[in-house]
Amino acid sequence: MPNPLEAIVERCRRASIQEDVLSWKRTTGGKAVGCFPVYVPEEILHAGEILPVGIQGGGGIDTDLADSRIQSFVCSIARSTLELGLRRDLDALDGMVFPNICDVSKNLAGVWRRNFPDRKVEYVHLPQNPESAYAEEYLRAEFGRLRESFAELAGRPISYESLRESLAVFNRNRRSIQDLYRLRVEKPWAVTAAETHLLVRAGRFLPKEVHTSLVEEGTVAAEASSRRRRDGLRVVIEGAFCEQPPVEWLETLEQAGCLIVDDDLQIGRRWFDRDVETGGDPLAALARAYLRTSPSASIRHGDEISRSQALVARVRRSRAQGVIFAAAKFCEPALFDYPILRAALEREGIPYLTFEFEEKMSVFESVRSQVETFVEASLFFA
Amino acid sequence: MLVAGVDVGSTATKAAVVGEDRRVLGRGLVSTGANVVRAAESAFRQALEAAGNEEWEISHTVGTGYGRYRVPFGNSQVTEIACHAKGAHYFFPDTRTIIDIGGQDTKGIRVGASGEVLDFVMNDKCAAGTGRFLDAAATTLGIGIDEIGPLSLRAQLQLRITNVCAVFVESEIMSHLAKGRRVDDILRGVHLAIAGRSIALVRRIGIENEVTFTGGVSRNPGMVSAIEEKLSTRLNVSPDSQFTGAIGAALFALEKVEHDVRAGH
Amino acid sequence: MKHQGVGRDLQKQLMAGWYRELAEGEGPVAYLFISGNVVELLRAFGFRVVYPEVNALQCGVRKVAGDLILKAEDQGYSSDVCGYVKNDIGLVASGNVGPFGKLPKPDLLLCTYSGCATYLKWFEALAEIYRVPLVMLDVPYLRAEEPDPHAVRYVAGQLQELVAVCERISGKRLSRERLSEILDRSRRAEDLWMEILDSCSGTPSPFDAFFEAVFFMAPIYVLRGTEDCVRYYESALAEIRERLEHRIGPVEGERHRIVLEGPPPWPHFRAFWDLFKKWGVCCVSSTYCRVGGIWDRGFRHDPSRPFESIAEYAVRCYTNLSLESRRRFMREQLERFRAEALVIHSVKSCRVFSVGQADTRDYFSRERSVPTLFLESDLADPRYFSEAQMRNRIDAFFEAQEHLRKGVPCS
Amino acid sequence: MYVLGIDLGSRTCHAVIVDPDGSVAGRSAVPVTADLPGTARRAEAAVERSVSDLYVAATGFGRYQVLFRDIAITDITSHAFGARSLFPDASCVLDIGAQTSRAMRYREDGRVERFKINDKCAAGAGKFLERVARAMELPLDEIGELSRRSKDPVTISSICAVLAESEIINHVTQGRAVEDILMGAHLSIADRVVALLRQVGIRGEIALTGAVSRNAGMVAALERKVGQPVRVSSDSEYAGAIGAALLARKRLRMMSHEYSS
Repeated sequence: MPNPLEAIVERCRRASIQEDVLSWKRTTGGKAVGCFPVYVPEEILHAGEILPVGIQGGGGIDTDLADSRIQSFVCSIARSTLELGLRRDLDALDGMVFPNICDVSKNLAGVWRRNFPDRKVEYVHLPQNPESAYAEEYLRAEFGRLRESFAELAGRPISYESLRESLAVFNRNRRSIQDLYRLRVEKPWAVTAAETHLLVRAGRFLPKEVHTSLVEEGTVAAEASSRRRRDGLRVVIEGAFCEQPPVEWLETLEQAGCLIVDDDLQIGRRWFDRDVETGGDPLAALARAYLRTSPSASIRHGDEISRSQALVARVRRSRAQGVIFAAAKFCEPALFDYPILRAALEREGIPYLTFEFEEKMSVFESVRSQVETFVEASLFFA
Repeated sequence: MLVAGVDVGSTATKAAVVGEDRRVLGRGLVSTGANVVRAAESAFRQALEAAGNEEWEISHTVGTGYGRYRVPFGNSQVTEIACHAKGAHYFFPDTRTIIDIGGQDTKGIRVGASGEVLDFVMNDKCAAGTGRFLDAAATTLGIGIDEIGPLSLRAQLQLRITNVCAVFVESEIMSHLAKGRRVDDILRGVHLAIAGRSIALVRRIGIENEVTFTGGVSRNPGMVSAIEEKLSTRLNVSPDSQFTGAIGAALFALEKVEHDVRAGH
Repeated sequence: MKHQGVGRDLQKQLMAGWYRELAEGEGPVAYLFISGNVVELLRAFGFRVVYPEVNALQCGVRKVAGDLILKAEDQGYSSDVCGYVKNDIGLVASGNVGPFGKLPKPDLLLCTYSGCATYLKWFEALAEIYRVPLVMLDVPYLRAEEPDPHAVRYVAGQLQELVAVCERISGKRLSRERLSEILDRSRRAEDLWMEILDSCSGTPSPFDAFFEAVFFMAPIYVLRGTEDCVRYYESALAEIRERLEHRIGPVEGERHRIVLEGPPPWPHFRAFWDLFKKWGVCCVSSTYCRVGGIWDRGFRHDPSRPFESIAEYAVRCYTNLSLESRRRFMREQLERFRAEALVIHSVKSCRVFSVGQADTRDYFSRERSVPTLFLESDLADPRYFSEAQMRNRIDAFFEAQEHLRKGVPCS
Repeated sequence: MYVLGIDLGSRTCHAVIVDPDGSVAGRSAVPVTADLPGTARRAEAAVERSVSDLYVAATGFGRYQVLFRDIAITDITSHAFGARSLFPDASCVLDIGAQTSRAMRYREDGRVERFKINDKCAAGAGKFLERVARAMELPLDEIGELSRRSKDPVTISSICAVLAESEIINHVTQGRAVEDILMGAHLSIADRVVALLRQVGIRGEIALTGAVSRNAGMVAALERKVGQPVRVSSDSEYAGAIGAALLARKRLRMMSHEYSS
């Protein structure tokens, strides 16, 4: 009989804007808004009964239209997202939200306003100075601004009550994903990185409630699965927080002898490491959560501990034997952190391997042999 | 009265001799090779012989192309962008857009009703997607550069080539061969990849009909069909397309002479 | 012509003096960025201020950037990230000694977010090296023409917090009088600088608002708030008036007036200018000479509103404007200075400038039928500049402009 | 036990036999044809040997096409280990191939600590030389010697191999001396591969493996860029095959040790 996990993963693999977002809109008559990575306060959209849709890039499509608007030195996700828009493949989205994760995303908001004047385009500025006593009041006001803007799009006010309910829905969704990751650390062979990636990614297109139950069922199925224990080099992936590597790239890593026990793929899907308070002023609660409980990421400044300390801690926590840096080609936030993180790993004597990926990658031989080399180092020199 | 144009490109050097009646009387074509000056002279001589004339009868010569400042007998220089516009307009008066794919440059030119340049774009400092990419693909497959175009037309299925870098195309082609893909399908993919890249570039200035395809690569039927498929429009391609720049240069020479005559000196 | 070149020479002296002061002077050291900077506040505490961007461009002009960038790439910096940052990292690796002399270590890294997100990664890297406080002055990007009130409150609040940090590091209390004196000197210099930029409306333009301005602008960004800065612009303005009177322009026989968007290719600055000079091109306005701040729309530092005006300056600098607002600014400049064309220099290093420039080009060439030339290279990395390709594009563009005028493009 | 190391590369297939005490007992090199498994067979047949029972270790990009292999090892691991046996004082290896170049740094025991593969614009070093030779109408194996006569090499700024080639044509048209252009070409490659080497961190001596190690001009250019001698050996081209064989031998011993204890 087929492993129920695989069936669920297959369902998730098929999740897409064309399929799921359109059918959701047909059945509910509601609106949908695209959210550019890494973090956008989707709870506010959800509270307005707007479907938050995670922008995922184009997965290696030809970008003939976008190439005439985006220079050759810009990352795939900016390029392929614009391509989808220009092809009218994002018409299901009534609006877009771009956060200040990098200079590309900042300007993309303006590019979007010019090319899609009939859509709502929001730019949200998330504080880079969380230490400031004024940051919370600012972010609360910024979220308040979004609340009004989305209420206008939804054609209905967004009440605090509905916001509190949405916070709870998202808390549960994040918890389900964190449970899945906990299982990965204990039994990485029970659910592969590629499967986890697909399970989490589906949350970009499906209603949160539906997605949560898929992830919960998937985790249960994985725990129950009778898959053979596999040996391999336990590694952590770092640097793939925004644009996502091709699924085939992840599979290549695992086939070549790695057990991926932790990663920052889809980090925006599990942005807070604990529940957001659901009592009191929901916008203030969300603002505090962003300022105090966000994970360490290249696109956010102001953590108590440095990014290097955070990475080393992740390696220790997941009992990993090495780190695989995976930066999207041209991704400045990831590429700028790399030398600093690398130095820290060397101080700690943690082996690492470095890759740059892009959506259009189609040949994985070089990736495979580099990973094999990385694994051989421990195989021949125990 | 005769005038001439010499177009010194990175791979080939072309020359054209034109008469007062704007008729093309002679053409010359040599590969640029190691010595630009020699190439310019021999192409020029070829054209003169074809026109049945001697050098001293030429009243004005315009040099164009990368080597335009090294044409020793050139009276003046014009960039190949203006010359291609002029030449294409000469062949096809209603053309408004020109796509020119050369050895290491891809250009898009928007031209006005009288063949003047309204706007243009060129590829950035990366040779990806230029004629050189076709050479690399041909070498990798061990097929002559003139054969790949016709061969690509026999393709049966759409195959995507994602990497348009001339350095990396080899590994991508190799992996397709390893998967047992057919050579003509691969070549079709190669041509479509360059077509897509070139069109993306030209879109920056807006593509208006009629579209004329010039430059060395325009002689490749596979490239013509690939661009036509991607643009879903017919392309003007002159049998003289390789001489577009040289003929344009000669026409500028003619205008110059006429202008000077009018100006009375 | 007694005033010819004074601006240039005096500027060289001032900058040399400033670098000497950095090397030998007294007082705490702050590293600061150019765009929307709050140097007046630091000056009030007697900080010596180092601008890593200025050091990077100096290395570019003096042709040492290439090697420094390679030094940084040896440390693992990608070939695809900002060349300014790599230049600076390479400089640190070489003992912080550049063509301009030795740079002091920082006591404070003050990062203003109004330039770009890369500023942040830049100072995070320096903080790793120097282990000194990194203070983030978070400036929200202007979504619309006007800043949100909550954004202004946020910036002003952070400035108050910054004062406390400066007092701690410098051991001095903030003197309001001193701050307003400094702001007054800033305002005076800004008035003079604007008068110089406005002179470009003359024909011929007495001044090149890009190729000359990038040197003339140094004091307004680096020495703003000092008496030297004011004196500099007084004599620079005198030179400009002299030029106006004798109808002298930066190029022999001005033929083309353009507005230029984007930073210069520092390692090839001369070669780049010559390619334009050849065609009698004068740049009558540029966005790059407003990269630190914009005064054209009436803003001035204001002693009577010290913190508000410092915050406003930070929020409204060019790189912090939305693309629409930048396009509107270029449109105003094209009209005001009667320019015939827009030239966009798109650099790989600086995404905050580059992303969206293809739309800007499309907007001006198609919607406003302003002839627009799009050039691509880099501001710091010499590897991305190909003179042959540049010449081809620039020649072709002005050839076409000439052709439209006189019908015969032969040079 | 005797071990056969076989390195199935893109141009040539090298094979060596290593005897029980770890010294090379036989070599062969055959050109690679479209039939990779057949090529491997021919290479194996071409090695003179006294024994028939062999443990086979395959490496190189075609390692999985060596159908009679006992173990497959990547080129980087085997090149590093081979270099260690060929160059006792080295701890860095450069392997310049037709398309990809690699720099590796290894510990005393031969374990690869860091490696960097050239997979960006600057790739295609070997192929670049082939094209330069063609552009200058010279045989490939002469350009190295010729370049060493250069007094004033040209500078080639482009990082793109294709545009670098057109820069070279530019120099040719400007009538620069052949040897200066050739040295310029070698130096531009040296620039790119030495950058790889610096990224893995230079320590101890540097060894050069792969076919390009026969090119004296390349060696000179590398030494000039890195400012220290670059070691080559007549066996440089066999480094991969030797390394694979010795690693297999090591692995066999580790296992037999595990079983005996």
